Amino acid sequence: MPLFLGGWFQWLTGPQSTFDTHGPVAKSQLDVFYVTLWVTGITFVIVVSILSYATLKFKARKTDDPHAAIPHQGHGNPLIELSLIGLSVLALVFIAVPTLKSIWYSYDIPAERKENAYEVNAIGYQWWFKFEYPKEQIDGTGTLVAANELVIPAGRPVRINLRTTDVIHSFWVPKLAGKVDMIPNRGNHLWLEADQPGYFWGQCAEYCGESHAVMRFRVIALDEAAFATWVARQKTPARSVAADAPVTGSPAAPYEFKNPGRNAPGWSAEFDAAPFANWEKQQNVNAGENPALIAQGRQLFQQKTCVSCHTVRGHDFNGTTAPDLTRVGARTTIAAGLLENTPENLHRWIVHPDEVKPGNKMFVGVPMTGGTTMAGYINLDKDTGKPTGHNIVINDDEARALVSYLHSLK
Amino acid sequence: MSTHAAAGAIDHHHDHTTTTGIPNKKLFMWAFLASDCMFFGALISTHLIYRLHQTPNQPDIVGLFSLELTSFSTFILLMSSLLMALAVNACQKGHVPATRKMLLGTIVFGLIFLACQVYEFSHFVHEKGLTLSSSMFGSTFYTLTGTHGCHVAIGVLWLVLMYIRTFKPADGRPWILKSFIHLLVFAVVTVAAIKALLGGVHAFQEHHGLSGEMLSAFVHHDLLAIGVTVAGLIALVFLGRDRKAVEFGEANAIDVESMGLYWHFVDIVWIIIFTAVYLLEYL
Amino acid sequence: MSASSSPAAAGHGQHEASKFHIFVQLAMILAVITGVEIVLIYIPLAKWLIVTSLVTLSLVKFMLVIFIFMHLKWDKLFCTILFFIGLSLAGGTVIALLALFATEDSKPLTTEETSAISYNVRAA
Amino acid sequence: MSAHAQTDSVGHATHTAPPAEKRSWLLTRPTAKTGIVSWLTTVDHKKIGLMYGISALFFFLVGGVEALLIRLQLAVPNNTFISHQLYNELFTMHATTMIFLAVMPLSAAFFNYMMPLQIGARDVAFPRLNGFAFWVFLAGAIVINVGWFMKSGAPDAGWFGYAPLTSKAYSNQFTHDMSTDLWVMGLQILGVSSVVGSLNFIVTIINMRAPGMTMMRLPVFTWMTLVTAFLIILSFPAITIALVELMMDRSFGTAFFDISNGGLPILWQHLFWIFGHPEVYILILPAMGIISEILPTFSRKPLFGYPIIVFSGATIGFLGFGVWSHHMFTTGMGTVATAAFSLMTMAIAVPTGVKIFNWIGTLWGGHLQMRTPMMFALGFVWMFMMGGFSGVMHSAAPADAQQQDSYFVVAHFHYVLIGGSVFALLAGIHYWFPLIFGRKVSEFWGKLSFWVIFSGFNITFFPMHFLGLNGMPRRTAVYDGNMGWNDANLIATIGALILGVGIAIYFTVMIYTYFKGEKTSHDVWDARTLEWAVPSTPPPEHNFDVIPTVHARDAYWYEKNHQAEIAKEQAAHAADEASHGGIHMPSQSWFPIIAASGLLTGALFFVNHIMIGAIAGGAIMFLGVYLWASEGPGGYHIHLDDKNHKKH
Ligand code: HEA
Ligand code: HEA
Ligand code: HEC
Ligand code: CUA
Ligand SMILES: [Cu+2]
Repeated sequence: MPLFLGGWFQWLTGPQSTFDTHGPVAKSQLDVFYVTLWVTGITFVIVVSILSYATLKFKARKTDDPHAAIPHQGHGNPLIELSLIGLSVLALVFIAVPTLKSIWYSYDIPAERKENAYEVNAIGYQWWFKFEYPKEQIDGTGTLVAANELVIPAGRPVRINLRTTDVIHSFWVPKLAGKVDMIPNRGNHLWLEADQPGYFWGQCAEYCGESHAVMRFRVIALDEAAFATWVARQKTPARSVAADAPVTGSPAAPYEFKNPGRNAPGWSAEFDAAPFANWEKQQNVNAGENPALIAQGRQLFQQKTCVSCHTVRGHDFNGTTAPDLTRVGARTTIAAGLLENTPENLHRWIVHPDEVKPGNKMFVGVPMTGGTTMAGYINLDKDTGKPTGHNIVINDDEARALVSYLHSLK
Repeated sequence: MSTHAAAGAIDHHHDHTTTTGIPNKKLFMWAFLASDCMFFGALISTHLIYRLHQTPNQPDIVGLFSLELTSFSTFILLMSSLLMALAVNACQKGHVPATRKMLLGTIVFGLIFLACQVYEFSHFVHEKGLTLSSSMFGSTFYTLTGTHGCHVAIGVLWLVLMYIRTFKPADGRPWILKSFIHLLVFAVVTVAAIKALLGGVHAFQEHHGLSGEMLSAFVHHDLLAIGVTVAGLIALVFLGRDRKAVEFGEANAIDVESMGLYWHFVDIVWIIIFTAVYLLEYL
Repeated sequence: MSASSSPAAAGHGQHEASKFHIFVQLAMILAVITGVEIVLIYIPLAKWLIVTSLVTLSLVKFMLVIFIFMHLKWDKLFCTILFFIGLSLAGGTVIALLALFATEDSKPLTTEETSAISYNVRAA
Repeated sequence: MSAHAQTDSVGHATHTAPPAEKRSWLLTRPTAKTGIVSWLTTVDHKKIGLMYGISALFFFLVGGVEALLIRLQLAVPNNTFISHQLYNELFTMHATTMIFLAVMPLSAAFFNYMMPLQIGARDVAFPRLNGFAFWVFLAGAIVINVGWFMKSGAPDAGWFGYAPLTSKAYSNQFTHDMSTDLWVMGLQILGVSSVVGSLNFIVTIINMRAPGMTMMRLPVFTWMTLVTAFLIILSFPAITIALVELMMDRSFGTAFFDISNGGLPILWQHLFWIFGHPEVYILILPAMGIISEILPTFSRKPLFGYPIIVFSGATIGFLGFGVWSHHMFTTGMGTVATAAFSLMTMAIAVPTGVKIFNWIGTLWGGHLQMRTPMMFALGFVWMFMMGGFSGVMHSAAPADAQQQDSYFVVAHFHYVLIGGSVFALLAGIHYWFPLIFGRKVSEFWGKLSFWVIFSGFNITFFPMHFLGLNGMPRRTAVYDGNMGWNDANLIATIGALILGVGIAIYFTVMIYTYFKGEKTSHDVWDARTLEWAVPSTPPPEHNFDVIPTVHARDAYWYEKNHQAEIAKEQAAHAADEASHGGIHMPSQSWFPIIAASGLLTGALFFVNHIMIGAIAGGAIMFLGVYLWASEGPGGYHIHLDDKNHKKH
């Protein structure tokens, strides 16, 4: 076992550990868990001790003689039985009381703190999350929208309205709060609060189809000032780099892409070491941008019909069926929390989304009300589900341009 | 160890020698009905839940219903229950001919009920535009009442089989083919009669009442159905005039009785549906 | 009358004849109750009152049928118990479901609320 | 009271045999006692039980192989051994197979084989219906699994198939796909089988008991059979309706779970779990029954607190109908509903605890014989208790908000399902093997398989508690390597392989024993209940030469201690029976399997949208039932004196 001992600590403190709570809701739920753990643990130790004692004490030594002395044929003892029932009930009362308290506590923000609460909407899609900020209205466009990374103020209760457009998903950020499902036609909500600024892992926790396993997201909690800055920044249109510069010739290639294996991890150890700092770094404009390449990417974004699904606010790209990309460059992840947002990964994603996330709607198209489909990378035969042709093929040069463009969107 | 085939009906270890004194078949049926309660409970819950929530495209429900028709078919079902009870009664006394009559009566009432339902459904679909998919109400209404209708239909089939069985000859002559013909005639008559009946109702409505005109239109339009019905009825009478000794008797009362339990249960389910699905809408 | 098929009825020979009448009378009573129900819905009384009486009347009909037409009254008690296990569980489940769906948390979203997010809901 | 005293009130009118019958060939009853026909037409509860058992064990291996594939995929992070799609099919089919095609039918195998013996009956109340239930089960199993061999693949919506993922729009949108239809259809058919079988068991237990076998003398296994049968007939209708509604949505355009028409997917969850929770008790109660037989036998002591064990079993069954929403704590039910279901769920720990305590009470002061069945039984008590405790942790709704749909749940239910149900069933196989086959499994190999299974099981599933609490969601085909889940997953996979080896040893030993095992005297274990009172092992077709008369709770134990008295009584009854025409046995029949094959045909055509075929299937089924009714119950008599086969 020494092989594993080093990792033992990790067994309880992973990025989605429910033991390592960072907010009052998760804390209250953990406390209830500890109560259940203690009560059942003690009961277990007692019962198992008696069981073992009985097993060892009354074990027949001569197994091969079935007709050894026959024990007393006792039938039971009502007094013992009743008192054990009484004890079990008592043990359960110990669990029930904190359970009830926490049910009410975790259901909604305490009345005295409602004033101060912040509100967001989280909407589940197969297989990504959209976040709306109803409190932040942008002139001319409406509600501020983000995708896959939810930024919230720390130290403030946040009420999250949970909605879905297709099937059932579930919103789960273990360090901040237990999960609540997003169910069609149902107005669910949840509340959570991050005690401190931080970076938290989340995951869809209800089986929602082929790529359920890779439907993830992040929550970033910022202190009041940073949050205000972030919001102000978000409200502005997308960043333009040399938008008017004419594109001439073949642009220089800043990135070298190798084809990673399908099972290559989507994250790096450096990132893991300081995720929050990395998020902050990601907000800054990249050094050494190539305006020509970016401009070409912007054009390709139109030509390759990315625009039919994606919005880049301010660049006249207003598709609504896919993650908003207005600040995609400032996110730490792409493809719904799956890959770290590096040029290599972005390349991997936009060239072969299906290899990263099988069945994803960017690849096979987004079904629309009325039975039509917004075409994705390929077309599928309605009868057999077999691919019948490609709409979008992106070669390495185009990918470079697109990556440059998307990464400039901070 | 020797074995010898014993004659068909001996089943003393299976029906009468029971620990509780309750015949196995009766116990089976009551247990099944307990289970069926959950079945209809789930269906009725579905209907009521969707009725208590607003759903899109909901039709004008009261405008849809015809209380006269539904009360009529409720009444019919109640009467069929009476006849069923009497059939059991007659069979327990060993009166096979009386049993047959009561069974036939039950069958006829059951069929009238089904015809009413067919009429109601086709009326809703064609005139009121309520279909399975037009609204949630359509889905739950048709599924609930349709499932009940299926229960009635199965009941009628069972009754018919029981009726035919009362003719099984006592002397052990092969009979299976004849029974099958009997069944076929029943099936044909049923379909033809329902068609003729619906045609009659249609003509009645078209021509606003009973009149010469209406009759001629009816006969003209549904001649085939009427003809087949009449011919089939004659065949049934003929088939039913078998006076030879039959195997059926008191011993089969338990079969009739358990069938009766099923039939009455279907009836009480309708009592609930009548209140929960129809009457409550009028408030 | 023979007891051979219905042991529970054994020894009730003299009542057999009158069962016919019981059945017929019951049918009449049921018809009358149904009539009353139909009239009831048109009477301008408080809604809860009418609903309660409709439910009660249906229950009365229900019980009359199972106890008389279906012989429970004359059969072994066990049949009644057996059926009532199913009936009460089913009744309880229906009531629990209706209650669960009646709570505020179970109110479905209003049309505006859904349409705000429904632009890519597939038409089923 | 003799068996025939009871018949008095029902008269003997039917005993006057009608004239010798002339039957058309169609209605001639098959009489083969060996060979394939004897199996296809059997109405013998023992043969049917064996067929259930063998099919269930086959499907257990299938489900186990599916589980091993799942574990191999999860052995390392970001594995590409299996695609997401296949993985989803695997866990759906693994669960469906294990629950509906392995554990339930294995319990049904014991119900069939043991229950009539335990109550001293010659067969179940409706022998042909019993055969029908088995063939329908097989039809359902085929329908569910046939997807593996078709282009559309196996069902992939999870074993509880939450709407609207099962709607046409999200599963199998393509016309050629029908895996979800297969799932819907297969489960409906399995429901028919279970309900029909259970009705039969209910009638049998209530009506076919040997003289003197009062309800409070029934062996606990029979009691649990009864409670389970009630759970089945009362819970399956809920899922049947849910499936019917889903089928209507998929095939006839209704809107039950269609969101744009106001459908409420949450309704599916309610209907499913109204069935689903009682279902988990359907899986565990038979197991508890088996344990309640084994522990007294090997402690050589009566069950401690028999009445309260019986009563708590019934209470568990009853309470089981009031807790379904504990699977829905995260669906936003609101505070009051959540609290109510939370408390109700905790309440179930009490009657379950009662059982545990009484089992320990049974051991106390006993003379414990550590034979293989006893090892598995003790393993059950430990492991089930652990699973029960994690169940109680789930029942605290706030804690469950962090556990639901995580590997903590996976750990919980495998502890109760494997540590519970499967351990008990494996114990039962060992325990009754000598009765069924007249041979005994070697103690060494039996114990070895127990220890390998026991350790493999714990190595697999104990780490999953940590995985869950460390945030690993279930039903995920891949996970990242930076989440702290790698070690535990690898250990679990190694454990699963060890478990697989254990199971392989277990089955190899069983098969070896069947052919070459040591022959045993009958009543090897010095057992207590009536099934061991059969005249020979394996038991003869007619079970008992003379229907036993029961004088005490552990009927056979009593018999063994009052031999003279019993012998006299039996002689009298034997004479009585002989004067009555001998031992009456039900005739075999072709029609149960014919009717079931109609159902299978119809179902397969229906999911392929070939309505003509569906109707044809229905017609075959109708014909089967029609001829079934026409051939009458039949029956023949066995006269024991003709062959001195009787044991004195
Ligand atoms: C054999 C099947 C079986 C059994 C017996 C149980 C038994 C119990 N189960 Fe389990 N359960 C499942 C099979 C089973 N379960 C399955 C398959 C699922 C998952 C379904 C899915 O999602 O796929 C599930 C899921 C499940 C959930 C939902 C989790 C979630 O998805 O969020 C919950 C929540 O309350 C729960 C609770 C319980 C409880 C309280 C018991 C109790 O009955 C346990 C009682 C036993 C004991 C407590 C131990 C002995 C008692 C004592 C020694 C007395 C003293 C004890 C105390 C005072 C505490 N179970
Ligand atoms: C009675 C029920 C039962 C049983 C017995 C099992 C047995 C096992 N289960 Fe099961 N499991 C469920 C019921 C059950 N499971 C359910 C209900 C789910 C939820 C599904 C869902 O989410 O929808 C689930 C889900 C589930 C998961 C989670 C999947 C996920 O959420 O992504 C996992 C993962 O490890 C798993 C593993 C196992 C393992 C390793 C076994 C082992 O115990 C298996 C042991 C058996 C063997 C190892 C077979 C050995 C066979 C051989 C050696 C023979 C080889 C022979 C030939 C090739 C001829 N199961
Ligand atoms: C058919 C609609 C569609 C088209 C066309 C489309 N996308 Fe997407 N895109 C999606 C969807 C849906 C997702 C979310 C996929 C997921 O995570 O499951 C997505 C995700 C992304 C993401 C990751 C966003 C995030 O925050 O995780 C990027 C980047 C992206 N698309 C870029 C592009 C580019 C570049 C193109 C054109 C070459 C393009 N998309 C074309 C639908 C589309
Ligand atoms: Cu969304 Cu799982
Ligand atoms: Cu449960």
